[in-house]
Amino acid sequence: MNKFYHTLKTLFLLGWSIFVVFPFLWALSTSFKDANAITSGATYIPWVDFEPSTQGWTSLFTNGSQGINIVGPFIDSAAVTLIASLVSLILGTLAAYGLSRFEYRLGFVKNADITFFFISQRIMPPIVLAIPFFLMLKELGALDTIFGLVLVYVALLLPIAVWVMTDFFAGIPKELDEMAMTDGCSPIGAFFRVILPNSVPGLVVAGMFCLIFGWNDFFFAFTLTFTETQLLPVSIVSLNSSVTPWWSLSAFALISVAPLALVAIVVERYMSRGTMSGAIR
Amino acid sequence: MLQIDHLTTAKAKVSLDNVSFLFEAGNIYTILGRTGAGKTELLRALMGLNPLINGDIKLDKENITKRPIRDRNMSLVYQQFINYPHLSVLDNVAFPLRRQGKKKAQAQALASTMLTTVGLGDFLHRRPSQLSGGQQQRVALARAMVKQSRILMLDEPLANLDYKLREQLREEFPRLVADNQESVILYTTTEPREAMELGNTMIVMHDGEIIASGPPADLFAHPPTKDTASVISDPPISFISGFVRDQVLYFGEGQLAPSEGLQLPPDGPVTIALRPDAIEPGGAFTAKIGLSEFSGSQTIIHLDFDFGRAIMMVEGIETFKSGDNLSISIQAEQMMLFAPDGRNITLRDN
Amino acid sequence: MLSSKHFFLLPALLTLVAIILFPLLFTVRVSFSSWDVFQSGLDFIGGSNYVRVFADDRFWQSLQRLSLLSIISVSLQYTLGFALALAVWKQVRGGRLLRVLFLIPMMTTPVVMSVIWRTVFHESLGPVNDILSAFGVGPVPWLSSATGAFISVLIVEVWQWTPFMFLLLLAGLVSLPKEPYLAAAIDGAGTWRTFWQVTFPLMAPITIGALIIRLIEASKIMDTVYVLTSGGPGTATETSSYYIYIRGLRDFQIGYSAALSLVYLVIMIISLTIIAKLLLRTLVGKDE
Amino acid sequence: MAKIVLENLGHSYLSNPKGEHDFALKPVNLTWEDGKTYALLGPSGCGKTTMLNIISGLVPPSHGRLLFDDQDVTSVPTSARNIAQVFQFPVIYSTKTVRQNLAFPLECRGMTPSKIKQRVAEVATLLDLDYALDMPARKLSADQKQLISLGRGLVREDVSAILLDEPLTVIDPQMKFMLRRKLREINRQTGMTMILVTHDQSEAMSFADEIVVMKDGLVQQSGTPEELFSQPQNDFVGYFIGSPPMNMITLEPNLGSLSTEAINLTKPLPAAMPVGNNVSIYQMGIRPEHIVMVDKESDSIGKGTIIKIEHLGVDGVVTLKLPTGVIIKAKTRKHTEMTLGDTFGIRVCKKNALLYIDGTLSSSLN
Repeated sequence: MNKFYHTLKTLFLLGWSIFVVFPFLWALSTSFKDANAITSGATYIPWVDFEPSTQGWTSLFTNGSQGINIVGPFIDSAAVTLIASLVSLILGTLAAYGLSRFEYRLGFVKNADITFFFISQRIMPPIVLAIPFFLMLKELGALDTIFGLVLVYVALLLPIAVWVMTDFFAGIPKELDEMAMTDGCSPIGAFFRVILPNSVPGLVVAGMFCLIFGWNDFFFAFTLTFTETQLLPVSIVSLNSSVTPWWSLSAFALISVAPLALVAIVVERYMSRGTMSGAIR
Repeated sequence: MLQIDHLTTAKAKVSLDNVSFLFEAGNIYTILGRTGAGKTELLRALMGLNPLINGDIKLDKENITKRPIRDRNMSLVYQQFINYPHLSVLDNVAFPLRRQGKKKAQAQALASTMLTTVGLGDFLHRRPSQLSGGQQQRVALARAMVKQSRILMLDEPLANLDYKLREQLREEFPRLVADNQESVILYTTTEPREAMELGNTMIVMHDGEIIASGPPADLFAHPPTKDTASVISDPPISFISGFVRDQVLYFGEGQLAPSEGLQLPPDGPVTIALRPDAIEPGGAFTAKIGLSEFSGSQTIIHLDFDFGRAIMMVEGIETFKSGDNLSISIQAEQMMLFAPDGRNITLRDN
Repeated sequence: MLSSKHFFLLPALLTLVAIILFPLLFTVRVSFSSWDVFQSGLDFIGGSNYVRVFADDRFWQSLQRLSLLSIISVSLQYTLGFALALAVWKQVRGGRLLRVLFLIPMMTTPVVMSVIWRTVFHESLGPVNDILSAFGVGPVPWLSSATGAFISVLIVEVWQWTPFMFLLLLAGLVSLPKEPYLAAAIDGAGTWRTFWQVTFPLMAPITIGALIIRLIEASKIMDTVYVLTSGGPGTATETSSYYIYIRGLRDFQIGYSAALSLVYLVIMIISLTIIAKLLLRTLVGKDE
Repeated sequence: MAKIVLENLGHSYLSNPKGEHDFALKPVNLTWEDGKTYALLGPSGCGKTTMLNIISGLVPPSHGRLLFDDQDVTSVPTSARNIAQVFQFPVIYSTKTVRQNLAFPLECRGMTPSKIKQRVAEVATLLDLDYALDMPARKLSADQKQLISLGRGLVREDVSAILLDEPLTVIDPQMKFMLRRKLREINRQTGMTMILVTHDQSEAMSFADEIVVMKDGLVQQSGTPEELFSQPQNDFVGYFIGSPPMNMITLEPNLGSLSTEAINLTKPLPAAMPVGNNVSIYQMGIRPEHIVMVDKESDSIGKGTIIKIEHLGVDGVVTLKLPTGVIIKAKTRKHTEMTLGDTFGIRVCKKNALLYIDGTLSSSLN
């Protein structure tokens, strides 16, 4: 019985690992193919199945008709994601702390309703906001700029930061802030001097989630930017719809996905230590 | 010096109900009460952590009811060992001094002296998480005392410690606060022995109210009400219902005439309270032994009477078999009587 | 006191309101206009857009399709994610590596991966049909048949988001207390009983949270569909968001798409609230 | 039900222990009889929890054997050991009713429904839980939940012992007394062996037929409460058992005997120890309960002045300063009649003054 379970488990883990890795391996293999190798049907192993070519990779750093320069979109993507994540994290952390420690009341609206308001922004389908955002940014002259996208992404990421941090602060004993206040801190001082230094695990998890969801957004980048500012997901899709150079697509995809694999390592560490238990509930 | 008038907090599972008291500087007040009696709520209300719906707090005649927490000149030690996890032991204790505006070097010097006093001189640069529970609570105590605030509050500070550590800290506590003349110390506990051992004045709380206060020995000898008697007795006091008719006290099949040790009230129902020292082996009453257990050099015997249950304590370690019958006597001079409304109506000749 | 508590909340609240409120109110206003390619600007045509929504079969079909897709994919993600979390919960050889590996898909950009998946599912040049043919199956019309396209979208969704479930559930598992398990062992409960009587009840709050979050995110599915199938073949994989996108940004029927958006939003909020309540009642036994 | 034997049982969390210090539990031989109550007592980190985990099967010991009724169970898994355990925090199956909780261990063992019903009814009556049988278990108070945990052990007829891991920690102080009595009564009625882990000496003293006192992974003494109280084998047991702890008065070796200026009570110097041996410390241990305070004029072995009186209710603890500066404590019920500064004579029955050499009871000389 035990042996049976064990075998089943091993097979399951093995199968799932293959499933997870498969598209990456396929992309890696494809990125070294040329037009001949691709049109002759599915092949897998370079040198054995096909003659490898580096044109997929070189094209990413070449301008003009022969290539699609990836450097610009990469920098734009990174800038938008980092700035928006940072702003969301700061604002979200403050709000989450307020919601977990003070009582707010505005007519019938109480803390739980405000928290729900923040988190419910995730329910809003992007399409509901796309057209008004378009018009609003146009009014502000922020269409097709990093600033405009940051503004929109903050609205997208703030709920995530509030969600993770509210749960995290709920796990920090109230007595800690009270103690800081009895020791002579103002409520704001208590937050900065005592709570914040003890919130690193929560901040890391919230920050990681912001990065993931920011980096991976496509829709707003797609509707609100055109030529001046271009993010990675949008440029790959525009590549997709044209002549379909599979080798460039694959290399492009791998590069765009790589930075966040590092995030996975950080997230795993916090998850295994159990420090995420407070951050996620 | 610290005067509280009619403190009342919003109705909750545990809330304060019209609590008034005058605390004098240089005294240690132990606040005794069961879980949920309102002890913690009182301390938190004084600190400004729990909002009041009524009442005033005056410190040196000055009304501080609305003053922000940080300006109240009070400190509080929690039941859980709470320290700043991100700071070293030394910085933990220096923290309140730094907030008072002291220079870093001066704050650390004062903190280090205080830590030596509480016996942690060798642990200045550890993190609180690297200390044992008892040591963590010493850090919290040092942090509270180093400020030299007017009011020092300790909320069941020993409740989460091992038995022997508790005993040791209880023993040290008077020394730690020995040179305190200017401040009021409030110490809450659920254990009658601790309250009696540490306080010059004992305050008994029950259901969000102060129901008695006074020197511990007096309160123990003459509890004003049945609730007080019940809260301050450990091992538990036993209550038996009876009645008085024609100057004879009846309970179950027993009866008792007035004596020098105990006068009887006029006719009517009474509650008889028996502490372990009111029952002695050998005598006219018969009881069944429910269980016997040791406590130090004494044996505690749980007795089942036809009129109720009671506990007897016998010096020395002796084995009593459960189920056996035992003849005992009830000492009238140790017995207490309470009226149906809970008032103590014990009257003795002396 | 007053000022400091507002110091914490107001910046975020005002920012969000400022960013969200205008678009939302604007959408409400536009939904009562006939703004389209021919008539741009805000006129007022009453509720006729809404009347049109209720007669729009394509919209309701897309909503049905969306419900089916989200419920199936989230159930699969939950089951597989829980199974994976349980499998690597206790010490396994190479556990660290497996955990990182299992997390990676959720870190990747859905549209980018969809581009890759499109090549994977390619009927003549993709590896899936190539491998299947080795077993004598196929060729399967992955992206060109209605069922095939639906299943493809499902597979990609499961690949992408099972890690999210895995993450939440494993984080929950590692923080569980040990005593209940020892108690269950002492009571003589086997693996199966221990799971249903100890693990599952302890994980109920996390389960609810994870399911709701995933349902919310899944209901917005659009990127994957856009790249993988463009809603096709025909309307076989067209989800609500995608349909609204077509009406709004492709056909430029701004007024009508605004009405569609709002109807959709209200339906989403109501149904997610009901689902959350139901889950709470069945899994935690909360009465309120 | 079974006799439990710990045969040279020890445990080190290191794979290759170098010396004494590497052992969380230093090897020990103990025999626990069927049907009695035992307590494992000591400060935190003393190894009592390790010992309990070895008995429950959570930790496989690195050294020695564990026998239940002469059967080696050292490598038998928890589920096959026939033990029951109550934890510090109540463990219940939250989705089940009280009845289903109590029935669960029997269901796992495939017992017939009628038999289960009968056992559950019996145990519920024993625990006074009849009225709550159909309530969801999670709605009960902490002490009732602890009774359910206990009940899951009691329903089984094959249980060798019930392990209680500080089960009274989360119980309200006023309920502790009642629950402790209940545990004793159940032991009496069922004859089930119970093993309690605790740091509270008064809890151990009142609960157990026999107490194992531990410190730093080493069993200091094992015996009845009376033995531990009247014959503590070393100064730690003298300190740990009893409150306040045993008074330890240092003795000076001179002229063939041990004495102190403080108290006129001499002990013969052990023959093996030469006079002037500075290495050994000689101490006299006297329980505060054994110090009798008499009128200062009457016959006594010493005099002391009261420097502190602690009211503990019925009893009181009086701190006395002897002329030499030595401070001792005495427990009395007459504390209410005493005042600070009073001087009293001290009497101690000879058998209650114990000699300790380097912290160990010197039995031959007492």
